[in-house]
Amino acid sequence: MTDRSNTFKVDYFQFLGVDGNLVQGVKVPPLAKDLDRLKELYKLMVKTRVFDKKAVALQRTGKLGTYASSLGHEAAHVAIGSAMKKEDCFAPMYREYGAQFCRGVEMSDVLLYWGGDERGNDFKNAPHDFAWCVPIATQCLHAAGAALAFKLRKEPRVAVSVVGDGGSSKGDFLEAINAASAYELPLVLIIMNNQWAISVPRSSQNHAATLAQKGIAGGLTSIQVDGNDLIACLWAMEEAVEAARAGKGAVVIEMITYRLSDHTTADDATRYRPDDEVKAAWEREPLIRLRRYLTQAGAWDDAKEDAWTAEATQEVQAAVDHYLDQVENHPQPVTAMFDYLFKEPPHDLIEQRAYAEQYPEDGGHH
Amino acid sequence: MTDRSNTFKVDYFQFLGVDGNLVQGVKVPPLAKDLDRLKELYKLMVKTRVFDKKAVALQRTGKLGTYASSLGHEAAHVAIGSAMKKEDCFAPMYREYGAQFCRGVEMSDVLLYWGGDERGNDFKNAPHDFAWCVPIATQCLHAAGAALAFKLRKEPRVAVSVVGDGGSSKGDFLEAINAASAYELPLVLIIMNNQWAISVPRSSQNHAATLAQKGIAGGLTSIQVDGNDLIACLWAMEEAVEAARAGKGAVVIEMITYRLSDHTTADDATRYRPDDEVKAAWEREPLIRLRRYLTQAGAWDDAKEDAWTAEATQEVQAAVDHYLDQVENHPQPVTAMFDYLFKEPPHDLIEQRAYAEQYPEDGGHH
Amino acid sequence: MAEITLIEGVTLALARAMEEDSSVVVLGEDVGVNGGVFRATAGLQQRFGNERVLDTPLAEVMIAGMSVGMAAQGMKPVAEAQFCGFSMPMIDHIMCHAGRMRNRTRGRLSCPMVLRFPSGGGIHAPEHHSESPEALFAHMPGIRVVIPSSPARAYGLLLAAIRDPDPVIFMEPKRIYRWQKEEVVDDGEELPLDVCYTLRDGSDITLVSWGAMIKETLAAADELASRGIQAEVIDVATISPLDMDTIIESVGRTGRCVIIQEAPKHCGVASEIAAGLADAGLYSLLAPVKRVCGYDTVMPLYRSEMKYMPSVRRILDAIDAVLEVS
Amino acid sequence: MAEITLIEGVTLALARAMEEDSSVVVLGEDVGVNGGVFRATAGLQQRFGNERVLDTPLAEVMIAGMSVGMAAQGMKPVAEAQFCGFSMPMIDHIMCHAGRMRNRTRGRLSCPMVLRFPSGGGIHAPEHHSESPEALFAHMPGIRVVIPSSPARAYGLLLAAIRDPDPVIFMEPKRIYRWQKEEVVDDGEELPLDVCYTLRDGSDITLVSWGAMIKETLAAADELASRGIQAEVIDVATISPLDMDTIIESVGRTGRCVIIQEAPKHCGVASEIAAGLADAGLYSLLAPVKRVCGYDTVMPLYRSEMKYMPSVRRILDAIDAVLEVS
Ligand SMILES: Cc1ncc(C[n+]2csc(CCOP(=O)(O)OP(=O)(O)O)c2C)c(N)n1
Ligand SMILES: Cc1ncc(C[n+]2csc(CCOP(=O)(O)OP(=O)(O)O)c2C)c(N)n1
Ligand SMILES: [Mg+2]
Ligand SMILES: [Mg+2]
Repeated sequence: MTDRSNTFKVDYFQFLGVDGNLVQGVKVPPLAKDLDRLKELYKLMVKTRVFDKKAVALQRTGKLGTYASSLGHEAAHVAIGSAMKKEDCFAPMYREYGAQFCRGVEMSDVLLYWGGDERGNDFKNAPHDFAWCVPIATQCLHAAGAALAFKLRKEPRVAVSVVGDGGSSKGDFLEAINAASAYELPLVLIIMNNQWAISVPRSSQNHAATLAQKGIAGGLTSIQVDGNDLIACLWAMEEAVEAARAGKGAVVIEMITYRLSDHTTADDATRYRPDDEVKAAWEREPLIRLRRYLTQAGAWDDAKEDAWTAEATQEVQAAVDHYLDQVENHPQPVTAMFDYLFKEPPHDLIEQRAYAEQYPEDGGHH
Repeated sequence: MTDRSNTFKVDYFQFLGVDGNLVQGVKVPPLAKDLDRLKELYKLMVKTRVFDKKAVALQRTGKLGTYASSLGHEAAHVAIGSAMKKEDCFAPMYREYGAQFCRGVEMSDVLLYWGGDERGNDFKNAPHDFAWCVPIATQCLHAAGAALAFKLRKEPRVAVSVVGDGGSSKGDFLEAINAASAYELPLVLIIMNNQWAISVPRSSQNHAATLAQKGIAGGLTSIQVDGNDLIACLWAMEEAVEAARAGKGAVVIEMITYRLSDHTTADDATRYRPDDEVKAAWEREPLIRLRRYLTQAGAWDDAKEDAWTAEATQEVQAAVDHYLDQVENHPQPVTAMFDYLFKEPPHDLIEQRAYAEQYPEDGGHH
Repeated sequence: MAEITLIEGVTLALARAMEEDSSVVVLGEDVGVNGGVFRATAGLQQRFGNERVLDTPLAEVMIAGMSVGMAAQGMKPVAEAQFCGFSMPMIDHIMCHAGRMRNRTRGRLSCPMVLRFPSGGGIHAPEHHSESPEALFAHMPGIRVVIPSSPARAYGLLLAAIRDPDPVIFMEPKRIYRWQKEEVVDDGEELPLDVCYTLRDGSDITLVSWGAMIKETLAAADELASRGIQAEVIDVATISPLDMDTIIESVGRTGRCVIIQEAPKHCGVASEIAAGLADAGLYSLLAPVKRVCGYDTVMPLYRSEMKYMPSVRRILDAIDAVLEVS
Repeated sequence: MAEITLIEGVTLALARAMEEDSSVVVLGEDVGVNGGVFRATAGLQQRFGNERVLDTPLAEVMIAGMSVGMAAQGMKPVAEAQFCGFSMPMIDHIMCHAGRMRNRTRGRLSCPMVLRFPSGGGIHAPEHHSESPEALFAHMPGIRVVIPSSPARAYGLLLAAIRDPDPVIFMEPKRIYRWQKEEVVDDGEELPLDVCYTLRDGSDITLVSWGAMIKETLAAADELASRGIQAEVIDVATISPLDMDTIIESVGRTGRCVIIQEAPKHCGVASEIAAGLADAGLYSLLAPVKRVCGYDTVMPLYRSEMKYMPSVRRILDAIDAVLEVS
């Protein structure tokens, strides 16, 4: 049987080449000329990377638990956060720090969370955003629910969620696409295709040409972008968010990037991943090309880079200090695990809380 | 943002018109000329309908539990069963009797099952087929598992499953598409789009143009057929089954038909469905057009119809008699609920079985 | 003031809650035009419109996951699983998100959702329509589990469940949806979500049950009364949190306890109650605590289902065994 | 003969089972080249090829559902959920299909699958990696639930689980994956799936536990011994079916029982054991049956997780309370 179901085309967008030049022969969006904005986002990408490196170091020295690095995803992440309005709602997976920093999540929140302290999820400056979500792809349905709430309340707000190449195989994500179609939700679903789901390569998730085409199941606009190209990611995100806000329905964006780090600090990617693949991926990484672009445009230089790196390093250190002070000098009491489960704790929990208070220090060691 | 992801085309196949003539200007498959085969399948469609009517009547008179009618689906169902080889494996939902009769499931099995007796699932003549599956869409993953088993064992066997328009929204079905793609499974997934999921119309499941395009998520061949056209259904099924058997991968077929009955005997479709829609659907129903085609071809006539209806009615009555004899004169003992749970029942179950034997008749009434 | 059935009590509470709080939204399969396969949501879409009563695509994970998302963003979704068996795909979102949202975010986000579904057997329904999975939900932290057994309790408990700021699983014993009618005043009065209901006072033995088994339990108590034995009958009603105090106090007076549960015995709620007695109630116990339960096998198809569920005779035999001990 | 850890016992049993039966197939996320995130399947793909050890797409419903399908068609899938928290989406297929296949078809089809996953807390893992959901699975008819607590029991019980003709949930207490080494002979000898293991004899009190809490339970017993009190320690090991006879027999001798469980208390397996004692063991009980459990709250993130789990001190305090009663 021959059919024409595979004659569709998922468009792929790239504007900024690996060499830092705009891609020839492609209509580049106006934001490519907004150097001030690009510079600010570049700075955030750099800070995110500085932060990331520090977090990994903290884990290595026993000061942080398992940590999921965002190395290599900075352009994609920052674009997501930057395209959203404050009143929009973000439902992250677990490594989109760049996006979250745009939203007001603090570096010390990230450290507290991976440092095993629930206070990391109390985003003071991003009060509506969902917490980090470990059960893969479930966040996509939470975002769909948020989008439905906005739609029912006639609020001009958009929900945005991210899932991995691995997570895009999961029913939760696929049902979210269907829901987005059924309710015409103001929702943007991003597939962060970083080529690996821990040790499982993209090619093992399925044999379709793209992951974006999963959106076709719901008749959604579905595109791919170079996830290492800030301009492409930002353009796609802004188009998608505004289309969703305007009631034109949900959009699926596959951002094609690469996980330059181990999956988490608990992983050792050399067990399953060829060195030369990683090496090649470094050639395409997002920071350097944007730096070249900005430098060529006269908006950046080595001195600025050094100054900013120093500043970012200080900011990161302040976050680390705050984190360590919190967990070391102001740890959560044993009662904290009872105080937020219900608004009004039931009697049996109150009894257990009183009992637990007798063992405030028990089991500090593993 | 404009994209081209919605430029694909899901092909739609119809060969036999509502008037019983072959559709003009379309290349009709050779099987349209195999009158002997079509006649046998027509007879099975008639028998299925006679059976169905009887089953509903039994329910109305309190002799059968809730029953899901197959009225209007006969062409699609019979085509599915007929295209499969004995050694293939069928994972049904709950109303594909026509398919199951081809596979060797007996009419009395159907009655026993809906009559509340597990013996209805002991398909003596279809020993590998899955039982009726009430948790919607879960059967699609069982079929995927069966297909993987066949592939791993290098057996030239195909697994076939059916899901409804409603069920096609469920993650189980969508994950089955993904699995079919990932493992290149010998699997055929049929979406039986009968326009309604109980009271929820097709249009509420999502707003995509077709349901078949869900297969595109996995890059599978994905088509639509007129589900009231036996020739189209049979052709598509045979193509799909043989493609799958030949290792060319899984196929998704959306069969477009109409549920002419209530959802089940526990439902009252007049509460939510306009009469004229049902009336219009009767114009397209599958039996009459095939009868016209066969009659015009000289392979069928009124006398044959009457004779066969009488014969089928007798056969159905024999099945009913067998069913009633089983449940009335040879009911399952209370111990049956313990005897098939495990191959070797654990000690606590043996104790409970002994206890239950003291209450063999308890609770016969509801 | 009309006499209504348990399921009408459900409908009444839903309407009241929707009336008083515009953030309450009902969603599920067939809850709209069709008014639910049992008519629990009958008339609601007509009255409140299809932005308050939403028919969903057929996808239980989606229903649960979107309810979590809506609840976290200020709505009060009242989701329906069409039957008990179809709540299983929802467990992931209930356990891993609904019950954790507030705790996870140190109170920043919460999850004031209700998941309702008809449960239990005895209505000749097909496979997967007759289970009693309350023990699964009762083991999950952060989740309340409620099962009413009368029209008034259906009304008062569902109102409380919807108003509660945290997630509640509300299981409706479908076998007694239309068993008894009683007068229910639609006054918006809710019932507490953490107390047992003593349906009948007695000093000789305590019978503890919930949901549809209350019917057989009361019948057994009637039979005992005709023999001059006074059974106290407690309807647990709120499975989680469980009001053990009321049960222990009662057993403190009667010294004997039989627990009646429709669900399989192993690791069921009856076991939790018996365990509570083996701890805080031990010194009152004059006889072993007996549990009369569904068997540890699959709920059979309908022709055998009543053989599976505790009968009045099975309950009485267990009571006799407990009373025999002196 | 090498001394091996519990997780090496798992790997050894997997290899043995794959060796002896070509229908055994291992599947899950990262079980192939990576050998599992804990290395439980290390080396298996190299040895048996990628048609016997399959990395799956990231989809737990799929893993469970396809395992059911494969098992019904004559394979013996040994599926892995990467962590306990990710077994939740699998519950639907486990409860509604795996546990019902044989019964539903009156023995025509069956479901000889194993679902393995690391469970419990204490290794500084992220959210959803540290739960102990055995009570949920133990309430499901047609499902066996097994938790080993030593290398030899991991080997013998997993072999038995894979060979068993019915579905088995095999939970691996990850905190003690590498706690103790012992000699395990790879002789293909399986252990029975329905008996408790008495790890230590004693006449003063019976301590019942399973999984990683065996570690604290044995430590408590050591401490008691130093005080001249002899505790009998029972490792339940097979949660379902539960070998109550061994426990009742022990309590018949000691008259006292404390049950130690990492999972939340409400409707947990400890409650089932206490309920069994409140029934068939009542006359032996000299003191209330105490359960020392995880709290009925969400397992905290790692910095507080040890505060959540029963400590030796909490166990000893409960034991002291039980011993005080005369
Ligand atoms: C439901 C679920 N299953 C398994 C896991 C364990 N796990 C954590 S991350 C991961 C891989 C995710 O890969 P992908 O979706 O591609 O995201 P990435 O980590 O590459 O960003 C797995 C299997 C999980 N967290 N949740
Ligand atoms: C998981 C699950 N949810 C809900 C139901 C209840 N239910 C039974 S049939 C049905 C509608 C199915 O519609 P569709 O998939 O279109 O199949 P059809 O009945 O039209 O053939 C529903 C909601 C179920 N059986 N399983
Ligand atoms: Mg990835
Ligand atoms: Mg339908």
